[in-house]
Amino acid sequence: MKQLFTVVFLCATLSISPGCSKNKQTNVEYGNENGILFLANGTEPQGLDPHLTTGVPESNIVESLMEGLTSLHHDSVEPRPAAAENWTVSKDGKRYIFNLRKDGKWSNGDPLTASDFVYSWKRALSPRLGNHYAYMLYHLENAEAYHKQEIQDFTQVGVKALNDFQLEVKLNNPTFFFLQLLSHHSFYPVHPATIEANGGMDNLLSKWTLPASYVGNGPFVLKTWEVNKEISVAKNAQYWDAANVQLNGIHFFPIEGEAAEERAFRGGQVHSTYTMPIEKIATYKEKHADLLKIYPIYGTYFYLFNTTKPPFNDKNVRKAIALAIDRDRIVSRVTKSEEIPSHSLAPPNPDGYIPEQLFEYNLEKAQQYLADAGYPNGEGFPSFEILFNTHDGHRKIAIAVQQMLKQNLNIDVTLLNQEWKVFITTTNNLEYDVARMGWIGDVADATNFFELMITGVGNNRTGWSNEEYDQLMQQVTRTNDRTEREAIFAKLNALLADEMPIAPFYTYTQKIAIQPNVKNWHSNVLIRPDYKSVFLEHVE
Amino acid sequence: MPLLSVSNLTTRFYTREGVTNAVENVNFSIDEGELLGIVGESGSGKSVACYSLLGLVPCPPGKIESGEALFDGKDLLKIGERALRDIRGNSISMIFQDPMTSLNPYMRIGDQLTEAYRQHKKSSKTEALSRAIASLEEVGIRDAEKRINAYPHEFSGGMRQRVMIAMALISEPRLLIADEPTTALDVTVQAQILELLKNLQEKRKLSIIFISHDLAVVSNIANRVLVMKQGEVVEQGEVAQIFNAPTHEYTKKLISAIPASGKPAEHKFASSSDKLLSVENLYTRFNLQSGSFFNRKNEKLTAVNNVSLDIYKGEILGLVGESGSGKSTLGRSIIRLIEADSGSVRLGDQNIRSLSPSDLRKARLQFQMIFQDPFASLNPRMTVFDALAEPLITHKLIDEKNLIQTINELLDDVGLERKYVRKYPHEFSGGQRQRIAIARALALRPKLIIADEPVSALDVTIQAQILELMLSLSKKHNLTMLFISHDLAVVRYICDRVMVMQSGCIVEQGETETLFNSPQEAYTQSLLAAIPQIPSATG
Amino acid sequence: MISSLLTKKSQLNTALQQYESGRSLRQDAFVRLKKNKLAVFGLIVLSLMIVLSLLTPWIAPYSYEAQNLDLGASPPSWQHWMGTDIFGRDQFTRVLYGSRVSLMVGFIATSVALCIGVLWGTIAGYVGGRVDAIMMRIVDVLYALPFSIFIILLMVVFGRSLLLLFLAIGAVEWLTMARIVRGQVLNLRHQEFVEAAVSLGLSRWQIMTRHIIPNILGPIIVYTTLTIPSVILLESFLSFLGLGIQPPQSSWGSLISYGVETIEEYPWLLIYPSVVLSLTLFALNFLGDGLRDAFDPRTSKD
Amino acid sequence: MLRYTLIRLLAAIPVLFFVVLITFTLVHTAPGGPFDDERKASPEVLEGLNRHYNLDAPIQKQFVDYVANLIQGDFGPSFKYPNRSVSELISTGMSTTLELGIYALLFAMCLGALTGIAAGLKPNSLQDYMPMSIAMIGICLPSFVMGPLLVLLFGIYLEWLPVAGWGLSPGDKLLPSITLGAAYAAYIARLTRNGMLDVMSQDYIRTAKAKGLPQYRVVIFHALRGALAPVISFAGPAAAGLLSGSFVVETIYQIPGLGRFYLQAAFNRDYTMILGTTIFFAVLIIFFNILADILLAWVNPKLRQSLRGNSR
Repeated sequence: MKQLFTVVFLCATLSISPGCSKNKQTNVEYGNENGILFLANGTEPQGLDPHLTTGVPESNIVESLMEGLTSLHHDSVEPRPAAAENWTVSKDGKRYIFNLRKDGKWSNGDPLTASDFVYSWKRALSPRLGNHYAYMLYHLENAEAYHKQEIQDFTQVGVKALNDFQLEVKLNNPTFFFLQLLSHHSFYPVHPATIEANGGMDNLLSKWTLPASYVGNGPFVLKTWEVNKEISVAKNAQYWDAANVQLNGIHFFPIEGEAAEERAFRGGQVHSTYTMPIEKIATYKEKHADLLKIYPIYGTYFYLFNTTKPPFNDKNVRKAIALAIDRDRIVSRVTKSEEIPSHSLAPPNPDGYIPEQLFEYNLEKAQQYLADAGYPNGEGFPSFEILFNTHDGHRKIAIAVQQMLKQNLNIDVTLLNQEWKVFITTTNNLEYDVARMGWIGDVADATNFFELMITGVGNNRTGWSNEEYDQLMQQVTRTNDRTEREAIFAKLNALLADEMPIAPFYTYTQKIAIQPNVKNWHSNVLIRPDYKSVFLEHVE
Repeated sequence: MPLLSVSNLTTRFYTREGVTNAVENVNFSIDEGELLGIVGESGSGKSVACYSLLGLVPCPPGKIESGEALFDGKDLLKIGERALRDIRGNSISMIFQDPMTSLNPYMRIGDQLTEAYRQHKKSSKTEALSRAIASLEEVGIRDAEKRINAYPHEFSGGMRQRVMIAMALISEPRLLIADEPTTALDVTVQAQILELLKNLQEKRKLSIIFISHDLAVVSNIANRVLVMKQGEVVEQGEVAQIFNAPTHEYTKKLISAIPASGKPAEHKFASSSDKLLSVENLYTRFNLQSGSFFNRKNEKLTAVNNVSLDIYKGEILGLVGESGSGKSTLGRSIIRLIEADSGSVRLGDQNIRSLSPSDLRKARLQFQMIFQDPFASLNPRMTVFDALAEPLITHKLIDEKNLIQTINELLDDVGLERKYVRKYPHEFSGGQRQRIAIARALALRPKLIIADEPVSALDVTIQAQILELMLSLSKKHNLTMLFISHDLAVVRYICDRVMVMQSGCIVEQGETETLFNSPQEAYTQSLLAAIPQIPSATG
Repeated sequence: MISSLLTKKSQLNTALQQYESGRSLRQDAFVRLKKNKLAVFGLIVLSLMIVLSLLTPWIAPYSYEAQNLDLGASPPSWQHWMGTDIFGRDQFTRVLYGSRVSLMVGFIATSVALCIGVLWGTIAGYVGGRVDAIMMRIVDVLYALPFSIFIILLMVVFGRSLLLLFLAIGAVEWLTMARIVRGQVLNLRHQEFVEAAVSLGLSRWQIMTRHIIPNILGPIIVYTTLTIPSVILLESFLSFLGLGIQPPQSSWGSLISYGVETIEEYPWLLIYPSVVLSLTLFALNFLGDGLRDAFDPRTSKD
Repeated sequence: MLRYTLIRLLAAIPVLFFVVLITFTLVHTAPGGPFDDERKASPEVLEGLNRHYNLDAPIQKQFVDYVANLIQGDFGPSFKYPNRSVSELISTGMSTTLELGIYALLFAMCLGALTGIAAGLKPNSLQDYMPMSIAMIGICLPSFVMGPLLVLLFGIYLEWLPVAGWGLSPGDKLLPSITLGAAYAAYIARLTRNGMLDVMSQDYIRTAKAKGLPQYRVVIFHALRGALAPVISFAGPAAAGLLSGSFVVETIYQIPGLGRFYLQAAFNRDYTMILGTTIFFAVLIIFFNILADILLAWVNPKLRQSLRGNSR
């Protein structure tokens, strides 16, 4: 009897355990042989429509499928010719004429023409499409009015096809970073015939981005898209620079959770992770330094003060807190990923502008500011709440800040984490005391950050308002002169340091684990991948 | 040489509460073709003794300590499980008390019949099947070929017991151990099964060990009787000898506990004009489609069908009938534990059926009920004191000071010691519990008591005591009682007047002796004929 | 009425001192429980946990939020028996404080489930008919809501507080309780002692509170001991999703879910809270099993 | 039986209606909308989107419209993934989740029933304590702990099994099924053990033994059906719980199942997706409960007959 059960039990156990062997190649091994790159890519992309996507995972894929008039140099993020072979700029910097490549083609073989761009930008500005990034095109003449339906006639907007291969663009202001802006996906062209075949220009629910109908102009073309499983792209033979594209394809895996990604990396499922768990970084540095890549990116981590609410309506309080936070310790002990402590809203510009550091971690000063605000040694200071959205990293920083404020200023702080959508609503409605926020630039220009603090703009979630600041922001758009711009930036920076509506913490870094045989993987501050040059070195 | 001879058998149970001697040093033997009866009250070890022989005592906690059981020259207690398995169901078969639970509800009876046969005789499936059909026919199941594919629940209780017998006999055993085979059955069915067993025994020269708590039944069927008490055999001998000249006190007690059928009821009801309760044209129907899974039929079942009856003050009215005849439903409908569909129930000048819920609650102190199962009718979480005090306090019949005194008097009335008042029901025996239940019913000094099979769950000796108690109480307090029972002997003993119920209708009624001596209806006659006769009557 | 009976009870008991007192089924069950070694082990472990969690503020060697960033995560040592987490906070202290939250969640949320479930199930089962049908349909609807998601939605919608956590978990867990209780009540409703109570003229409410609920206490207690662990696990699950308690407070669930992330680097951050949680769950389960055996009618007869 | 099933199915409709109503109210009262994000969309964009998704209508009208579409089988478009409809997303994730659930349930059933039977045959022996203690560990270890542990052990250190994926390489379905099924296996083991103890003390087992049947016949033919009855009634809700609780496992092993959608939808405020998946899971739960009841009836001939009786 007993034996019988033992036998049955053993059989059952054996039947569910598999042929435990390593006879199957891992993804990485397969990819190395076939020139296919496997990448972990964060969340499932919301969509691949360049005019509708907002997130980094989406843009990572779109970058492989589409190309704008310009593209960015993979290290310096200098704009360089892409769909446009060259261009001319008028003296006042407000009128551009782009000469398109004669050999530019869509992935279905159709020629890429200037009117395609006109159509595309019209679509991007179409009021009914619901393009979150429509404001990026507001630099064009009358674009804002068209998007806000103040004018109906698109021909009044500053873009015009002079002929098949010449595009004329008129701007409101001499926009310093316009060429860089053109490499952003909101300026990408879409294939008009495909769009029209899938419900027209402003069909939000269009299915044209599915593999069956996708037409792009980038180095790769969409092959498969299995939701929550993988997206694969293959080399686009029609691409003008196809000869220099070395990969045969890329597979993007939506993997949520840093730990899961890292396991997938170690298990040979992907060549590269999308990000890294903090705890693993030390281990990698110690044991697998060749696999780890950390580089700064154009983004800042900061805390918002609700300047409409006491005690944070007092700038002394805000400054006291900002000065009592030891950024070095946070970076070295908590976030641990070589982040650069930051004392200004805007991170250093890749083109050389470096914001001046106007304050530092200084306990005495911090305590002085607090005393000035009427709370000597933190006495009588009301307990307040630090709000952050649910994420392990934010949680850790908040815990550390809580303790620092307690020790340095004798202030009691409670923590509150909210799920993302709730968090966004709470901060939008100014229903918080202090909240965590972060910003990553769309283009490598400081205005991208400074415009966050303009009175009343949607992204200004502090309630802070300063007339001088707003005027300076008006000024900076009107000039293309580098020194003049940097002078204004300095003033803006000084204003922020004096008023401290936000407390900057550090400049973000990107950290990934990547197989050493992935060559030409360039890291740039805007995290714009350049898949064209990447190749996989043969491994034995 | 006897077929089976058991000597010095001792079986003990080692439980968490301690060691119990279930069977202590038992000796007996049975010859070929003999029918041996084993009598004893519940817990006397009669079943355990037989289970020990076949290795069916659950172990642990049971353990056979010593003894010898020679069957065909082999000692059953020593030969081991594998050899025992060849004997079980082959040369020694068993049938059990409750045919409802002893058949596997998940298997067709055909499969249950054939599997043992195929196991022991290594026969083919078709052969086993034809054997099964034959043995079903032998035990009197008609359409055996069709019914062989039925499940146990599709048979009535008596038929199931027949199936059990067929199953036991299919491999032609030499010894059949029947463990209380008729206890769960109605009297008429019991008579049929006994008849069947007797016929089979004669036809097949079968040896049977017949275990029962009912001395009358045993004496009816057995050649020899073994009386057991607390694990020990106190007396054994020929049936006539045991009855006519019992030597052991306990045997005497058992015999005297059989309600003497000849004894006339001494109790006479006062005057026919003194009507206490009058029921007219009462109907109670159950809707069988009401979603419950366990109803057999689909239409409305009329459990009480146009019943009219009167009960007079001081009278004990008997209500007899087989299970399912609606007698309990009638009792409950009268006091509105079940809502009747139509008819009237008048108690004095009150129409009980038209009372509002709160009036009904107040009126309830006039009529009380005594239930069948003394284990289920007392709230296990209440002490005797609480159980008795609750009705008194609910109806505000008593002030605090007199409470203890009143309860003490109640306990005296039912013959329970006063010191037990703070104990819980599970610490009492069945008989004591029924006394508590009676005391609770008496506490409110009701005008009418409905006693629903108050003694049928009790051992015979206890049964006699309780009946005695009820008679004396009814005299003392001049109680009026509706006494519901399936046991005609009991009814004859205690009741002044008897009504016979069949399928919801009253078929016959009359004064007890008149009805027993000259029953008019065929149904009543068959009921009377089924009462087991004790040997002095059979000779 | 009942309360008056209860207040008099003590006086009565003194008056009844002269009589032999009996052992109730509950006392019997406790005696049987005491013979079950595993259950006694469970009871001891559980009591220890509860005592420790109550005494935490006095016995914890460190403050649960005091950081030592320079120390960082350090393995167990004499100063820190269970090591420290990445902020240099004493893990032992945090496990102790975590026990307060986890046990509180376990007991309070279970009590919420218990109260609603018992009341709901008893009323549905005893009153029966249309009331029963409607009440059980409501249970059906809530049952059909995928429950983990339902809790997440509740937490997301109404924000997070310890109180809400209790309510949300309790609100989900009461369904099974109600069903179990109803089933038991349906069985009991036709027992003769309930009929006897009706025939004694007791009101529905009296019957429910005095006769029915005391008699289903056994299964309720048993189910309660099984609900507590599942509630504790549910809290840890919510912590895993980041929906549990707010830092710097700790619960076993949150400690474990952070521990999982660093399992290779700082294994002690996972092991200690896991062991403590498992020990508690083991204890509760053993106790539950023991209670079930102790209350089992088959072992309690004769 | 057929009629019984039909009645149960019909009774599910009002249940589903209230499920929709409750969920609809919940998601619409939740703070934050589907289009709120770090980069605040301009009022013009928001207005357009709201109009597009019928979010500018009064809430009652939205509900009526939703239900009206639902009756026609239209779950609407996903807010988060505009190029996919909810029904499309559900149907892609559904098969994976179902497959995972079935494997996990099978694993739980086989392992649980076997250990339960073994333990139940010899209560209070080593054969009882050993597997039951392991079962306890199965209950105590939450899946989010067990998952990573299994991956580390079998995927990374031993390199026996893939660390993630579903149907991409052989054996990658094993770890997720075990992780998901473990707790249920433990429960089933306990249920089976208790069921065995119950059944083995029944009268008809004594009858079977008295017939001289060998023990395997007693266990397999006589005891098992009765002992598994509680397991079956547990399996209904368990299957439902398993499916709707699968998102942890799906996240750990990157399985493209519905559970992940569900969680994402809740966090994204993807109203239609939340409702669609809730309805889907509710239907599953109801379905599995009905299935369990029918199975129970199939196992128990007495129940079977009364169901048939009802249909007459």
